[in-house]
Amino acid sequence: MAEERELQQSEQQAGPNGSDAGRFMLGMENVSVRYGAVAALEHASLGIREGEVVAVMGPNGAGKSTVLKAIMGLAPVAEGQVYWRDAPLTTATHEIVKHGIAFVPQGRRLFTHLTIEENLEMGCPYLRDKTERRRRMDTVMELFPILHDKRKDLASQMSGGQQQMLALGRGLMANPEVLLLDEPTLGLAPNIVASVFFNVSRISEELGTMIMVVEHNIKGVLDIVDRCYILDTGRVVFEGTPDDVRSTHILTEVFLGKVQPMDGEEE
Amino acid sequence: MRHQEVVGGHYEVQNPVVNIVFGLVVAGVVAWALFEILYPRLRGRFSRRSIQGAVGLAGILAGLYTGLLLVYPDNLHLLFGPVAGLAVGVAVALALREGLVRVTSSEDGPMATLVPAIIGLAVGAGAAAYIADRPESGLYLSWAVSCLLAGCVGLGLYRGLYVTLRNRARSPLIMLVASMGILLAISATITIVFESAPRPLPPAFGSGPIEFGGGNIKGFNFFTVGVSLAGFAGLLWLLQRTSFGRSVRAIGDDEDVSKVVGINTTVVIAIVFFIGAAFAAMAGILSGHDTAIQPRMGLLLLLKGWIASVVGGIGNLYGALLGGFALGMVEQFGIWDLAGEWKDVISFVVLILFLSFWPKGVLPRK
Amino acid sequence: MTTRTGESTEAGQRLGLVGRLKNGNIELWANLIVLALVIGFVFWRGSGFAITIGTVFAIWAILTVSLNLVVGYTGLLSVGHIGFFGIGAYSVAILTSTTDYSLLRTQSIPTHEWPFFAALPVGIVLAGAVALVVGVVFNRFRDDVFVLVSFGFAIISFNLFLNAGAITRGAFGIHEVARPNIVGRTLDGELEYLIMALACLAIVSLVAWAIVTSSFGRVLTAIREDEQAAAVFGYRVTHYKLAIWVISAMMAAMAGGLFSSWTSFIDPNSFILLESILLVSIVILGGLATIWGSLLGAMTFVLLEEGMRFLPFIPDVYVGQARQVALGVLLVVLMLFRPQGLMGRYKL
Amino acid sequence: MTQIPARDAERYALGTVGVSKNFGGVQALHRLSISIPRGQITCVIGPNGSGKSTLINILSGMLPLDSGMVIVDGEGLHVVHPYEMPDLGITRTFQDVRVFNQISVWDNIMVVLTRRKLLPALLERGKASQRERAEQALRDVGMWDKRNSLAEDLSYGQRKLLEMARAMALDASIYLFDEPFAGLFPQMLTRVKDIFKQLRARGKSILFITHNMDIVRELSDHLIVMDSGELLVEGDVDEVLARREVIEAYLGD
Repeated sequence: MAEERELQQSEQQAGPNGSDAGRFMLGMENVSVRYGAVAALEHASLGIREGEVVAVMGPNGAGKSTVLKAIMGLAPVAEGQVYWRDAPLTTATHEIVKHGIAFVPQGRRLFTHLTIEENLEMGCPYLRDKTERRRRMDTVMELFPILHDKRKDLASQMSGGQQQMLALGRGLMANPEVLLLDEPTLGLAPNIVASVFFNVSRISEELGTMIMVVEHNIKGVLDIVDRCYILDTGRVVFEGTPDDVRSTHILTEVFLGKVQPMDGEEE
Repeated sequence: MRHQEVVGGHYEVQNPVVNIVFGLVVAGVVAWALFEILYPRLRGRFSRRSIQGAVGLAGILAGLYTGLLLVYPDNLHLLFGPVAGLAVGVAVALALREGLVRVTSSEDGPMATLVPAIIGLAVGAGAAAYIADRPESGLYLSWAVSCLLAGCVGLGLYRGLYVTLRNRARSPLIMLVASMGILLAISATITIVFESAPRPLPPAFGSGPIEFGGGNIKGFNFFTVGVSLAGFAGLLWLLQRTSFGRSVRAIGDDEDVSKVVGINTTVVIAIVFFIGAAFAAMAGILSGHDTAIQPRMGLLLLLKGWIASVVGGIGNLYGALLGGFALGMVEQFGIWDLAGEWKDVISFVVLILFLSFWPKGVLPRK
Repeated sequence: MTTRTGESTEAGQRLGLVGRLKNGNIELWANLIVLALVIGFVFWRGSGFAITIGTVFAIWAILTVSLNLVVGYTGLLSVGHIGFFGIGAYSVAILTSTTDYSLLRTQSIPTHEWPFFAALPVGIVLAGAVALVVGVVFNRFRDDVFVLVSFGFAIISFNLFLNAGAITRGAFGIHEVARPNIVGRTLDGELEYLIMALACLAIVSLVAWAIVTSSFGRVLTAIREDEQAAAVFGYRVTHYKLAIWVISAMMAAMAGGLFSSWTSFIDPNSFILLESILLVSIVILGGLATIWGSLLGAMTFVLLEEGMRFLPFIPDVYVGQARQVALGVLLVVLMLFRPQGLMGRYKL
Repeated sequence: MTQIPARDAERYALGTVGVSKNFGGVQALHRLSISIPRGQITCVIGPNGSGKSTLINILSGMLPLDSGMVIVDGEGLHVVHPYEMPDLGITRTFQDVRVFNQISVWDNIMVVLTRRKLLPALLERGKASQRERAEQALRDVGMWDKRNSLAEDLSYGQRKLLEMARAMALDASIYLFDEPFAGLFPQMLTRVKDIFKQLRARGKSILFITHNMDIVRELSDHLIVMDSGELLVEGDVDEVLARREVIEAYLGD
């Protein structure tokens, strides 16, 4: 099993233009992020291909969220590079969304003193064309009718699940090619978690958006993704399809520690 | 040592150092603002260096023009008139274009640019001619110049100091102490340049008393109230209805996320600083016409504003209005029939009571 | 002793004075420059100048040391300290003034004609009592809100001095505040007064030094850094903050008493808000959480005014304002590059 | 609820009975009853937001509790003030490393050793016995060399060690550690593990939070698994980890 992991690792270290299954649209190569002395991400290379839904998983402090922050220019990237369509992505944070990369931050982080409609509009504040904005808003509201019903309410008055829909909708307002979701189910009740995952897969199917989702709820997310990465202490330790994950013990190993002593096996 | 004659007439202060400083500030602000606006749009076509050069040149010209305005305040209507006309023209043209685009829904049609441009040009020229004809309009133009200058100084402080401080500051106290430093320096500089004695501003319209309900009220006071309400309505409109206002509120809610969704937070905050400083200048001018101006008039007013916002609920615009109004009433009438000299004490006692027992204010943010 | 500390002292000695100056040791430079200026000014302007400057310095230094105990050691940026200064000054003035106001034909207050050394403790205790009440109210505030309410305290006390005419004679001020009297001998001479002021400064500095080097001082710094953590280790945080606040207020009142008997006339204009802001900026200039720094800051402040007199383009009338400009600019520069002040041990 | 084991003061050093805590409508802890065995290392695990840190904050008096009570040495307390903690023999570290930044390492330790009352503190200037204890605490974590530097100049791991030394200097009987192993380099990790073992050898009771399961297996004697503010499982480590609910809680369902 350890060999298998090695193999997966070496395969994905081929870089953004990795061989067989097509190249990464959005990817990072050899990226390290350090906060002072603490390394949040070390030599991580991963990415997302055309039309994919990708999950980034791992235990607390593994650097999952840092992956997304590094892409959005919110984390101090010490080395390595983020790529978007073969070109390095180096623009300022507020410009990145114009490239078609939208970010839905952890904990929703809505503008709580703005109405739902205004929150959606803030998904594309740079857009001058009002008809286009209207059109996008209609698309989002079609996807989440509840937002239309409550559009004059303040964002803070909604329930957690609705807030998550609004956060997704705000991201979609940028008409993104890639949607980055940071822990979309965090702090939500179990029955709402399922609907969030359902919404994510709907976005992927109906709008054809590429999605990279960072998630701690592994069982739920495995059902909706095409591929997943597992991080541990800042390193990518596994890459593969959900079936690969289910067929190995990688999860219990990373999350619950080694169930049986495997020291001999590793050496 | 220093007499009225030395510093010039009663109203016009001619100090080359002051003029140069204001000119420099304006030059810097114009250059920075132009750069922020033009660089992302032009960087495909021109090199960074040439954009910087052009922008720098524009800044220098703006600074020189400001200096010229300040050196010849008597001819303000001649010097400032064309610019005011130009501004009116551009505003008219933009507004018309917006309307035409909406009607014809074709953005780049020649009609949508040409018609508004011609109309705007005509209106602007008319405005310029109208102003240039009337020397007495110099006073009101000087209001505009003062507000613009104050805005530029505010913007310069933001760009030159606050941006740097914000990146380094580890606590809000650093900003506060730096503000105190600026306050000390500016109020003392004003004292040196303009002397510390209160001086009245020249009479504006409606300075004469009007009989109203048995008491004498200056007509100008009505104007002041009107301007305040108009300013408040304008702010409200800006914050609630425009895309810029939504950006401002979004930044107030969550600055990091605002960046992520694509708001250029630096520029938006800079504009807020500009507007804030210009508004403060207008308030100073109005109260100066009412009573008199003096170097230290600002601090207490500022603190009162702070109290009003605490009483009303921090971060709530309606709350600030309500708080300001309530505070004014309490101060003026004195709830316990106290004499007027205790009004500052009343304000601050109210503040401490509110902070102790009702820290969210009357209208808390939801 | 481990080798590590041994090495560092050795390296310091090897560098020597010049080496350390070249290394950009701001604290040393500041000390040297200010002390050199003191000596230079004294030689230039003569001993009379030194006596006046020294007295002004002593009074300001007591104030800055007392304020530093609050700002530097508890991290509460109080802009209201001038109020306690005023309470001390007015107590001494009211209790010792000997003027017969009936001749002045202005608002009059009863004269008590107490001796200075009886009035001063009353002022100190009164300031302590006021500080206790104010402190209980203010204890819940921190950071910028504390600054705001302390502004409030400064303004309220100024208004009291100005408007409570029956006690303070309002804007007329109080004349003929008595000089101190030691065993039948009145300290009329400037030199005698300077010696007394310096003695007071020495007492205050010693007390402050004893406080900050005791366990109490250490706990204060811990509270400044993290109130909750200090509480978890068993300290009643509010009591500690209140105690140092009261002590500091009493010291400020002492400075006030000295001030009013030295000038022999006080009016509310000495206790305006701007003075309070000046005071805070001197404390920060000298350095937070260091007593020597506060002395240095007060000395710099006093010398700045004299220094400004030598700048040819500033008229004499505006020297005070010019000093304010310099102080303001210095403050901004310090906040940018050295938020602990010249000699400070605590960065805001 | 069958019984309240925490009342058994002989076996259990610390416990909670039916403790609930609300944060503006969000139920952080819900009728939580746990008990922490004396002289053992107890570990709390659970997914993000399951209320682990809230538990420690309540046990150390930093948060007032809505209902229920905390039991220290068999004595039930409804209101716990943070400043009473040393008297109760409880001390803690923080998840976000809260050392006293702008004072020296030495003073950081000395702060917890000196007298608590105002007047004695004013007159006290550091006794030899206190200095010895401070030195001992610093030597225990290997920070003696750093005693003169400011706490804010230390690396993250060193500050964590300092925080731990500060807690140890107090010589409490119950130690609460909030994520002591997060963000540490391997050699630091070993050092902290050694400290844990040392404390256990001295008969202290320890409660700590971690996400690292290897450490759980290696160190802890007793395991508490929490999920959404409630107790999921409590008991012996191997026993608990073998149960399905634990894995479900971690991986979602």
